[in-house]
Amino acid sequence: MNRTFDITHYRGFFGVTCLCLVILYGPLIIVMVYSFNDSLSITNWGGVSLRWYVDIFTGLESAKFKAAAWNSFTIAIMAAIVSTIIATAASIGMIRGGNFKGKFVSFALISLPIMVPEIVTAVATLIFFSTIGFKLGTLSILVAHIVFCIPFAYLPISARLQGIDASYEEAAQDLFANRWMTFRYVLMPIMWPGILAGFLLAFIISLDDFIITNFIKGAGIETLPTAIFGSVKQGIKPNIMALSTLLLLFSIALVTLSYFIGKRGEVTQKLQQ
Amino acid sequence: MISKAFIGAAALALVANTAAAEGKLSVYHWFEYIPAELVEKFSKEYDVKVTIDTFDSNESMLASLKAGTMGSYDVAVPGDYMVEIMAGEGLLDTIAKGELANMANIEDQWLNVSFDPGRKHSIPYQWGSTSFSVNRDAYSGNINTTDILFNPPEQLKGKINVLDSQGEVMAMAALHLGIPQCSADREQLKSLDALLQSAKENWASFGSDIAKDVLVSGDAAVGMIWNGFSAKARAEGANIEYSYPDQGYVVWMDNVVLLRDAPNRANALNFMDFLLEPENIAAVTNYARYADGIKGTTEFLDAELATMPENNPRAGAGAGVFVAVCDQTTQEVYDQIWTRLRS
Amino acid sequence: MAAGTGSGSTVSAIFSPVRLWLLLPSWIVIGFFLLLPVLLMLTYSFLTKEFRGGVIWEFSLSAYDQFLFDRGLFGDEPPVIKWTYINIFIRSILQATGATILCLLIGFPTAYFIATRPMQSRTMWLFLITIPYWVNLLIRTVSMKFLIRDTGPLNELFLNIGLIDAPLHVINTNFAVQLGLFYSYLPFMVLPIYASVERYNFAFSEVASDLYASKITILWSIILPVVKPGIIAGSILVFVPSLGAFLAPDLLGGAKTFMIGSLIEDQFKGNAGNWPFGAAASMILLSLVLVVLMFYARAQERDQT
Amino acid sequence: MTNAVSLHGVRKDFGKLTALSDVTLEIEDNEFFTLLGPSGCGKTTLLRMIAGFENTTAGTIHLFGDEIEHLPPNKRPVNTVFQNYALFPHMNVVENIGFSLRMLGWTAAKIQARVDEMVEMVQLGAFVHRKPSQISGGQQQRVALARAMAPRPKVLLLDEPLSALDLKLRQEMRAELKRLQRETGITFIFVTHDQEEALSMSDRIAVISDGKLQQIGTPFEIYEHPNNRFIANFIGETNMLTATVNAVDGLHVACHLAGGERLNALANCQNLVGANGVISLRPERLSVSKTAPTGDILKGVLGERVYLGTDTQFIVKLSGELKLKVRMQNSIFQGAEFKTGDPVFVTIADDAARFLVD
Repeated sequence: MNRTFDITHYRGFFGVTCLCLVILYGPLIIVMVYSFNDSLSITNWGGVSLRWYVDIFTGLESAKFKAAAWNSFTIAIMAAIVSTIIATAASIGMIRGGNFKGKFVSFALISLPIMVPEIVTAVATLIFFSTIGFKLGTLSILVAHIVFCIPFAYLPISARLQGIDASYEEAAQDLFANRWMTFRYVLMPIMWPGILAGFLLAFIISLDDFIITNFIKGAGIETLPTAIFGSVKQGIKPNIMALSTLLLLFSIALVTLSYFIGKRGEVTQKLQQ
Repeated sequence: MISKAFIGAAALALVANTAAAEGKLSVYHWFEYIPAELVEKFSKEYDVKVTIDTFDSNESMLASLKAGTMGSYDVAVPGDYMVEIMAGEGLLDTIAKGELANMANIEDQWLNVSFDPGRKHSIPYQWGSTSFSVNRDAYSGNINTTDILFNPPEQLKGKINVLDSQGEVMAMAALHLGIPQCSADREQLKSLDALLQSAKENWASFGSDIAKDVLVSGDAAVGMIWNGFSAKARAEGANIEYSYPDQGYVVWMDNVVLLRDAPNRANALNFMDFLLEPENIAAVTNYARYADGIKGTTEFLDAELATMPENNPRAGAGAGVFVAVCDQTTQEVYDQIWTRLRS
Repeated sequence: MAAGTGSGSTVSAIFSPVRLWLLLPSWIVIGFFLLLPVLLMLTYSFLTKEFRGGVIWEFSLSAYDQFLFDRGLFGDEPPVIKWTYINIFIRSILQATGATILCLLIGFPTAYFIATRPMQSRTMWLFLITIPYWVNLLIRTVSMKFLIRDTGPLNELFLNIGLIDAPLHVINTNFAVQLGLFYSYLPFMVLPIYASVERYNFAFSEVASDLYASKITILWSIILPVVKPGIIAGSILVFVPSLGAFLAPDLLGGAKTFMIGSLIEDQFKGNAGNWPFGAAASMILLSLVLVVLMFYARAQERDQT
Repeated sequence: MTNAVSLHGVRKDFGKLTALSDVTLEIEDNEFFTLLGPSGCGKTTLLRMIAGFENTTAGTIHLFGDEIEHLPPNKRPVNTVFQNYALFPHMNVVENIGFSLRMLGWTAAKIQARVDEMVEMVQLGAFVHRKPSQISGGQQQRVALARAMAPRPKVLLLDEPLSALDLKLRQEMRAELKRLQRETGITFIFVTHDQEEALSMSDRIAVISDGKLQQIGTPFEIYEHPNNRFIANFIGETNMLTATVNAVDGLHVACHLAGGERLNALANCQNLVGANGVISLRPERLSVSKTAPTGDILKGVLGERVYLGTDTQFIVKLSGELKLKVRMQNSIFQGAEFKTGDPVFVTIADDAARFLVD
């Protein structure tokens, strides 16, 4: 680009952006590279190998990782499904419910899980479960995850719904669709990109959670983050790097997917206007 | 539709997880303290699915159990003084006479111990010592003194990792000062507090789980550590030496205890009996590099274990002492000192 | 926000009659499993600690007393203000502030740069910035720990190219924690600032330039005030989670000195086992966050009017 | 015969705001009925009340004699063409048109047949499998029409359906709408703020302003005999001259203007001598001449003239500050000899002057 004088341009900002990307990606790339290290030690380079990837699936800790992965994914999927359903209903209630008394309070309540620091949520949930005698286990993790996933699912869903003109619903109703049909055949398909984005966000957030899970997980139950934390507490081992790389690739695949879904939704929305 | 099937499967898995455990055993164990092969062996032999959660200090195990995981675990592996505390808190189940077939395998000296008279709740697991190791590349001077921890020479300042374990740190400090543990004497308690406050300045980090790694990676030059763990660190390439200081060191015994409200009590007892078999406990010893308290293990043990410097206190070293259990008043002051140290 | 032509209405008569039923699930779930627990936690902070963990259901102010006052080792001296915990909070606030400033220093130019790209490449840049956020926070923190170890790749690289003579000691320092927090929450700073700069009308810059303002003056006295809401929003989004962060201090700070997060954790999972105190510390943290959020809401309201 | 729609004393409040008050009107079957008014006058609200999207604060709405107030929109045999069409973006043309039939539980074969019929009717053959975003605005309009008419509504409601189209297309669609209405015999209730649209298509027009019904009548009545000053002003162009009544003969009044000129006019209601009001004069019903003709005349001085293609518009200054707009067709009138400043006579066509009292 040849700029003689560009008022929007500040020298050095491009450099900072590059620095920013280096900082963001540097550690991840290093971990990726070292996950192929054919050496017991994490400090020395011993050539390229896939041994640590093999190790995750067949090594001593493989059973633990498999169980943790299974727990993580089942909990994340169920938490994401339930919280997405609740958040979708809440979005319609908030965005399409008109003005009502307590709307702000309702919004505050829905966003409460985002506003309360995670460690506080963890403490409060632990105290609560222990007081009512709720047995800590997979179910306790699932319930807690559903709670804090709701606002994360709510945000993209309600943003999408806000951009949808209410006349679609009126048209559907005018054309003899009842409330459920209106939702099922008209509103939901148009909201779909938002719902999907909300689901993915909730899924990732659940998959990502460490603090709350660590507080309220029951005996013998690990999710991937707690299992990884347990391992890295004693020092970073090469198999953890391999596992991290796999998770990292999974996350990137998921976010790329959601990016393209979002883009498609955006395009159709734009075309309508 | 695929997703529906998947949800169904996931729901089923959750239910299965929370359903009453048949053929299961839930162990609350120290980290890196049991070889996976041995767990596998038990699992196969008794057709029991074993899950192991780990902790990194006696105190945190107690806290976690009291925070709602009691009733989910069958057995735990507390240290000596913690057995006494847990028994006092009513967290332990009693093993009736005859419930463990291999009770007779326990070495006599570990049969009737002060922290569990008559072995009503526990069996021996491993015993060893707590002291510290020094990287010989970083420091070549005299390491036979607790000054290394509490009053370190210049080149070791800021390169010390200390176990995040209240009982052992307080006991070492008391040894350093030459005062009795759980002393109720105000002046002695004050000097204990002052010692730890001043020593903290020179410490880099607190951590039990990282104790080995920081020595291997070189992140720390001195590490308060258990003897077997130190041996493992040395085996992994750290040029370190384990110290048996003149002032004395901490001796401990970890024990497998039967927890109250164990969901799989029968399997727990099977597991304990399993660990009383010389061949099995020897596998633990070979892995953890400490010593067991079971008769007849010698033939199964690595020969090296007997001669390892970590397992053989040098002549002239101070005496090894167990961590004492204090009365509530003193313990509360201890807690106060510890809190001041850790925050 | 309400897009669309025509009526532009987003209120549909069809769903408002059932809005209560639509909102009820979220109210119940969050109310029962979060609001109620928080209230219970508040109650716990006024209970008596049981020796060796647990609580006794007896009213007591000792948790807050322990937080604020030093009554000596034996609890019988006259109370003086105790700085231990206050310092932990101040330290956490400073750490969070440090992380926020770091995020701002790197995040603002980045956000500005992205917002001044051509339309098509903006999404690509944003995508690049946000991808790492989707990677597990634990993995990111561990990666950072691995990278900055004394014997880690970064030090090795610097030693090899002769940039330094001795390894830089970063791990287990305050800076490491700030770096970790910065790394955890950077996208939270970039995105709101980007949104603000994108809305900024560059005609202002042109007018100012026409009126003899230098570029630095334009940046400082025209762009910054206009995009201030984005900067405030970004700062809040970084500051608040940093305040109660657990992973970065624990893994990168060496856990030698407590931060709020690890202090609280220690009361429940660690050695301390003092539930009322943990609950009280949580309440204080929560109040702190709510104050910040209220300040933010106020600022936003002021900006809008 | 029952009327298609009867509104009686209908009122709508939004909080403290009154959007509509006391609307009573009868819409006949097979009628092309237009609700005309400036934006915000309440016409759309009225339409939405008939459709069922808004409930009434007071009054009753009957559809072919049946009270429909309690029915939700999906139970009312009326359909709506929305201003922005509200075509479902995720469905193609066929699915959009067949939507209501699917909701009504028709069989696939019957739906197919009806959709084909509708596609034929609105001439959309080539686009049936396209999504709304892939067709032009005019085509979208046709889909919206076909979709609303597919279930054979008794009454079709159209909410400014042409406002999103450009001028040319709009004029085309007017004819098209008129044709569809004639062919199907469905009662159309058409909402618009465009008086030209209203005049050209409607059988009858109801003019609404400020939430009140101002006048109902055929386009001719509304235009030629506006009931009040608002309508005269809103529909078409007019000259408004303040006047006082001198003599009364039924609805015929003799008045004098502020400048003393005398005029005869038709009043909108019974008046007494001395009543004040305005006289509305449509510019195209006036003509200028240099010589004094017979009949009602006004004298003035020619002001500026504007050439408008088909017409020429003159401003005639009367006594005082009064100005008159006069429009004359260029095809029958050559205005070349008129120059600014010339004294002229203004002739008023028979019955062209309306005396309006507010």
